[in-house]
Amino acid sequence: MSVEQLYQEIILDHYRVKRNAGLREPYEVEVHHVNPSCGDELTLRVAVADGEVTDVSYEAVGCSISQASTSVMSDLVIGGSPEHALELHDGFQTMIQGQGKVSLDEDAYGDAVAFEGVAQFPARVKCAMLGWAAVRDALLRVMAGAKEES
Amino acid sequence: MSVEQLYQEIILDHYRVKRNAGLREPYEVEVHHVNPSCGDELTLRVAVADGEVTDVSYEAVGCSISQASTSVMSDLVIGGSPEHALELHDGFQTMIQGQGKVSLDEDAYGDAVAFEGVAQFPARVKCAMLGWAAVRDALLRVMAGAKEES
Amino acid sequence: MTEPYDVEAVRRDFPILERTVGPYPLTYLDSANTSQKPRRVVEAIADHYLVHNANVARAMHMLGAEATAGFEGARTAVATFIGAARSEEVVFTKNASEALNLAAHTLASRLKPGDEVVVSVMEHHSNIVPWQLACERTGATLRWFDVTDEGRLDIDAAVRDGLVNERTKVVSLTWVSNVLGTVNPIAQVAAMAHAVDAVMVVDASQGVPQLPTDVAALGCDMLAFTGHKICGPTGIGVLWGRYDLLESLPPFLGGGEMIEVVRMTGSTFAPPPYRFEAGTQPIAQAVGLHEAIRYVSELGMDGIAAHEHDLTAYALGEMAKVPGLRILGPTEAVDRGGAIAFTLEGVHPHDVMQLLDSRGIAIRGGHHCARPLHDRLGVQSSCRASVYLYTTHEEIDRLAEALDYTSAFFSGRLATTGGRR
Amino acid sequence: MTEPYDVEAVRRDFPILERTVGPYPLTYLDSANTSQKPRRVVEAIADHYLVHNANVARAMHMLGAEATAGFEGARTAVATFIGAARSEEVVFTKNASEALNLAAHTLASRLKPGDEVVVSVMEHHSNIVPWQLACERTGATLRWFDVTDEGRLDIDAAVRDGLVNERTKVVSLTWVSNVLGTVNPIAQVAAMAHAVDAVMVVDASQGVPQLPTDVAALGCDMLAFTGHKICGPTGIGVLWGRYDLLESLPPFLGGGEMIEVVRMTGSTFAPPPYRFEAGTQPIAQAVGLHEAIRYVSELGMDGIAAHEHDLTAYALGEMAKVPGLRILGPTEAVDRGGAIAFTLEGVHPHDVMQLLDSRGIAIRGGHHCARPLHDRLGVQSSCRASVYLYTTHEEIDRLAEALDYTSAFFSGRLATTGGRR
Ligand SMILES: Cc1ncc(COP(=O)(O)O)c(C=O)c1O
Ligand SMILES: Cc1ncc(COP(=O)(O)O)c(C=O)c1O
Repeated sequence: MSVEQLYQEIILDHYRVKRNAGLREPYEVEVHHVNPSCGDELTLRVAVADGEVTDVSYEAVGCSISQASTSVMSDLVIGGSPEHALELHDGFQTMIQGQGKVSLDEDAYGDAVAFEGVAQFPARVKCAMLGWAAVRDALLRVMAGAKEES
Repeated sequence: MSVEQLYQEIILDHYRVKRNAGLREPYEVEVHHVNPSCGDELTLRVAVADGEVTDVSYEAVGCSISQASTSVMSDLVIGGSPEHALELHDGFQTMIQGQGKVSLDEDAYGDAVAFEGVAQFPARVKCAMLGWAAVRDALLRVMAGAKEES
Repeated sequence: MTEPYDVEAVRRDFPILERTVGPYPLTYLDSANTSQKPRRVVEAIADHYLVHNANVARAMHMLGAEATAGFEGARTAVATFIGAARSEEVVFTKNASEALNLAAHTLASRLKPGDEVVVSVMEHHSNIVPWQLACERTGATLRWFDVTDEGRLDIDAAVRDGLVNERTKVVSLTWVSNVLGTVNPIAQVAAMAHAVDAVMVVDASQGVPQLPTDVAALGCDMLAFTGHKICGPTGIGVLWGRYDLLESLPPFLGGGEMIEVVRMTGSTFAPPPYRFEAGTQPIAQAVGLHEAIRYVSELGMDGIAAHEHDLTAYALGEMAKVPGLRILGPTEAVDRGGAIAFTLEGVHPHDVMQLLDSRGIAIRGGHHCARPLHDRLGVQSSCRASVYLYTTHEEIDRLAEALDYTSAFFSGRLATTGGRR
Repeated sequence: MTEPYDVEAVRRDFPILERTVGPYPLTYLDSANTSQKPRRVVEAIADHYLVHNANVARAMHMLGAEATAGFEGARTAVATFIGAARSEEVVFTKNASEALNLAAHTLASRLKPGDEVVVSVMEHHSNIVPWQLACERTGATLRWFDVTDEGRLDIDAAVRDGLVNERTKVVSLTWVSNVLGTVNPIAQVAAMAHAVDAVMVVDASQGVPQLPTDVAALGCDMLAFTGHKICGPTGIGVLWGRYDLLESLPPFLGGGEMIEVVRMTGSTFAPPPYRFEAGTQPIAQAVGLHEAIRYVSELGMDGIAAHEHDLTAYALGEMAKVPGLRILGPTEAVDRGGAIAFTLEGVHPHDVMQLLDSRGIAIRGGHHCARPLHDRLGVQSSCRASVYLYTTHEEIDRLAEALDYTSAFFSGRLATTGGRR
């Protein structure tokens, strides 16, 4: 596994031009996640209306993998149902922790397929999961009916 | 160095029949010393009058080396001056810590010469010193004019 | 065990057992103090240092990834070996003592005056002093199980006296006594503790090396053991804890990777097990412990336990024949580990050790870090012979014969030079 | 140094340096994180386990005596190496973090509300969090030295603000920063501390491996360092303390041989250093540390320091040429150790590490356990390259070249496949 397979062009593109970046109103829940081993930080907001994730916005400090992964995630999640987002989370997590043995459905995951290489780099799994873990946390809070900041 | 050289007949004799054993009155100072690694304990009293150590009495729980050494020490110290006892202590300590390179003056040390073999057994040095350290402590307290129990 | 236990094959894995003391072969009967190490454990450590060495977690480069895989692989292996629900329940420490201090220090955050902590009089100092310090700091009271004259935990007296009651917050008990050999009924005591919502801590320093371990079957909430007694290296111990319990506890030592966010004005802390692992961890030691666990697992813990039981029964029988020898603790090999403490009439333990050492036999003399137990039994100190997976019946024979000789030597029945050496 | 420093000869002692990463030779520039181990250190550990292994102090038999001689010999060697007045001033711990926790925990027995503890903003978490916990427990206040924009300790501001004053009870400062490389004026700060009767603690984790150490010349009261950064094993650290200070402090962890007399109703404790050494010690690790100290002493600490100084100056020069590279800390090799932290514009440290790793170059990325310092410098994280006694100029060249490549890769100046690999 070479580093060029890790840094797919799709990933670098998302890193250079992040989708849905910047914190926006309105939102239901804001969460703040940290990767203590490297200090990466992510503040993420979700807006949900009528069973649809209408917006995901965020501000992040982090590496190319974590930033690109958050960017790709936001594109995938916006417009779907919260339940669908959680399903996507679970599938992505299974793949990324699968040490290269699990692949994603290209139709469902689009650009996220580019992260399959990350599964070969255990040290980067946390980076790729940061945004996904945050959106899951935020959506679960929305679904629990809580409007809170944390 | 064989174990038979450690356990000289003189040492075993003192172990079997301890001189000056048992706590007696009168006394100036009583001290209690412990060897924490094996739990050996020694309570020792000294009586001093007119610049002479008139009595050393003790009660001890301990191994043959520590008990015999205390017994031999008491014989050597009783009847001499406190200063002489401290000198004997220092000489004995130098020998016992000398790893077999230091020998004792037979005239001054009598039966204590039998402990020269102990210097070859670093683990037993503390045993042989227990009584000597206690008597030194006690005499220093007497000389400091303190009549106390500790 | 399907194959018969082949102790001679086992011994070939331990080069140190080929040593001699003068004309005598080394007879190592001090395994309850520390075990010897098979060659492959030593090689695993060397291989780690010479091929994979790096700091863990913090390093993302190739060596860092290899070292991290080694360290975290050891954690997973420990978890499996003791039946933990997940590897995050395994905290690495420097030894069992640190593990017990960690338990005492963090559980102390829940203690207040009037609360009670229960230990037993047969504990190792490492399962007494940390609780004394915790009680001193918090105003809680330390209470303890007594032992019967046979050296068993006196549960009847404890029930009669209401030892474990609604004030009890922690019960901490040794699984196997390092002096008496007694195997305590942990599940029963854990049930007593849980009935009053107390936390059950087990000192398994002598248990994990000797018996198959299943924390769920033991029914405890925390369990401590030490690497060097199970064919592993010095410098590593383990505290296992139920995850939800660990998660509720404050940190112990501060620094390094145990943090979440550090600001000069205050810090937040990582989830278990990292919260409790301050500074660079015993990485090579974890790798060595992993190999030790592989080694004993391949031999089979059942087979090891059976071998020890067999030897202990044999030793109890042979030692009973030595004149003036008194065994402390159960004299039958029932619910009993492989440590046999004893006194020899008229001979101080130091002297017994010394005489035995001159014949190549290594045992321990003293209070074995269990002074209160010795007080309770009315002896100032004792000797202890302890067997392990490499011990043979012939070594027990040598021990018994040397004890005969020692007894004769000090009673004057032998000339001090000569005799039947 | 009389002989010229022969780095190629030194490298032959470290088998791991022969490793390759794909087509690239391993370039290990993460020694401030942990150092590599010379073969003889690994062999000394193996020899201990396979020939002399036993528990110490407690055992009087032949192996016990040999293991005790090995362990206590290591203590004496450490004392000599750092210029301690006596070997009883050397306490073994599991790492520098435990040593600093030991210092903080025991000195906390003297702290009360209104008292102040002073550290600096450039400390490793291991010299911050223990003092935060101690202050929390006692009600004392934590204060800190700032750094100048160049990354030097801001003594002027401290004097102006009366940072060290009659309320100050402890000053704890790093000798050499693990991020900035800054060498702090310990003797000067120790004099400030002593002028107000405060205890001066030094975190020498990065100092002892790089510079000749003399605790008397440093003028401190306590000093901590860690074995694994000075060619020694993991699992061992050292706290040195003036004997009279150590003697006045309460115990830290309880259990094992740190006691004088244990009764169920209360215990008394052994004199230093044993009072602070609970449980079975890192015996084999002490033996390994001893061999590491022999090794660096034979090379000569002066020669090692000169070699590092030379390399650091060279690296600072070469790295300055990389476009977009900013060095955190002093950019001249004056009062500066061999750790060089930096950022690369537009590229996150994780990505720098990863790209460098793909070319066999091991550096560290993150906040290097010094998050408050990164906050102060206004960066979220950084990369760090660090040299040691086996590092060559050629390795610095490889680093600089790979940094060029990395910068180009992420700025899109290179195609993601191909380029000038
Ligand atoms: C300056 C400094 N202090 C303390 C430490 C902690 O050392 P250890 O991780 O061995 O406890 C380190 C290294 O990690 C360090 O660089
Ligand atoms: C029952 C028991 N508990 C605790 C310990 C302490 O283990 P360590 O010395 O490795 O901390 C020991 C062994 O010394 C032991 O036998």
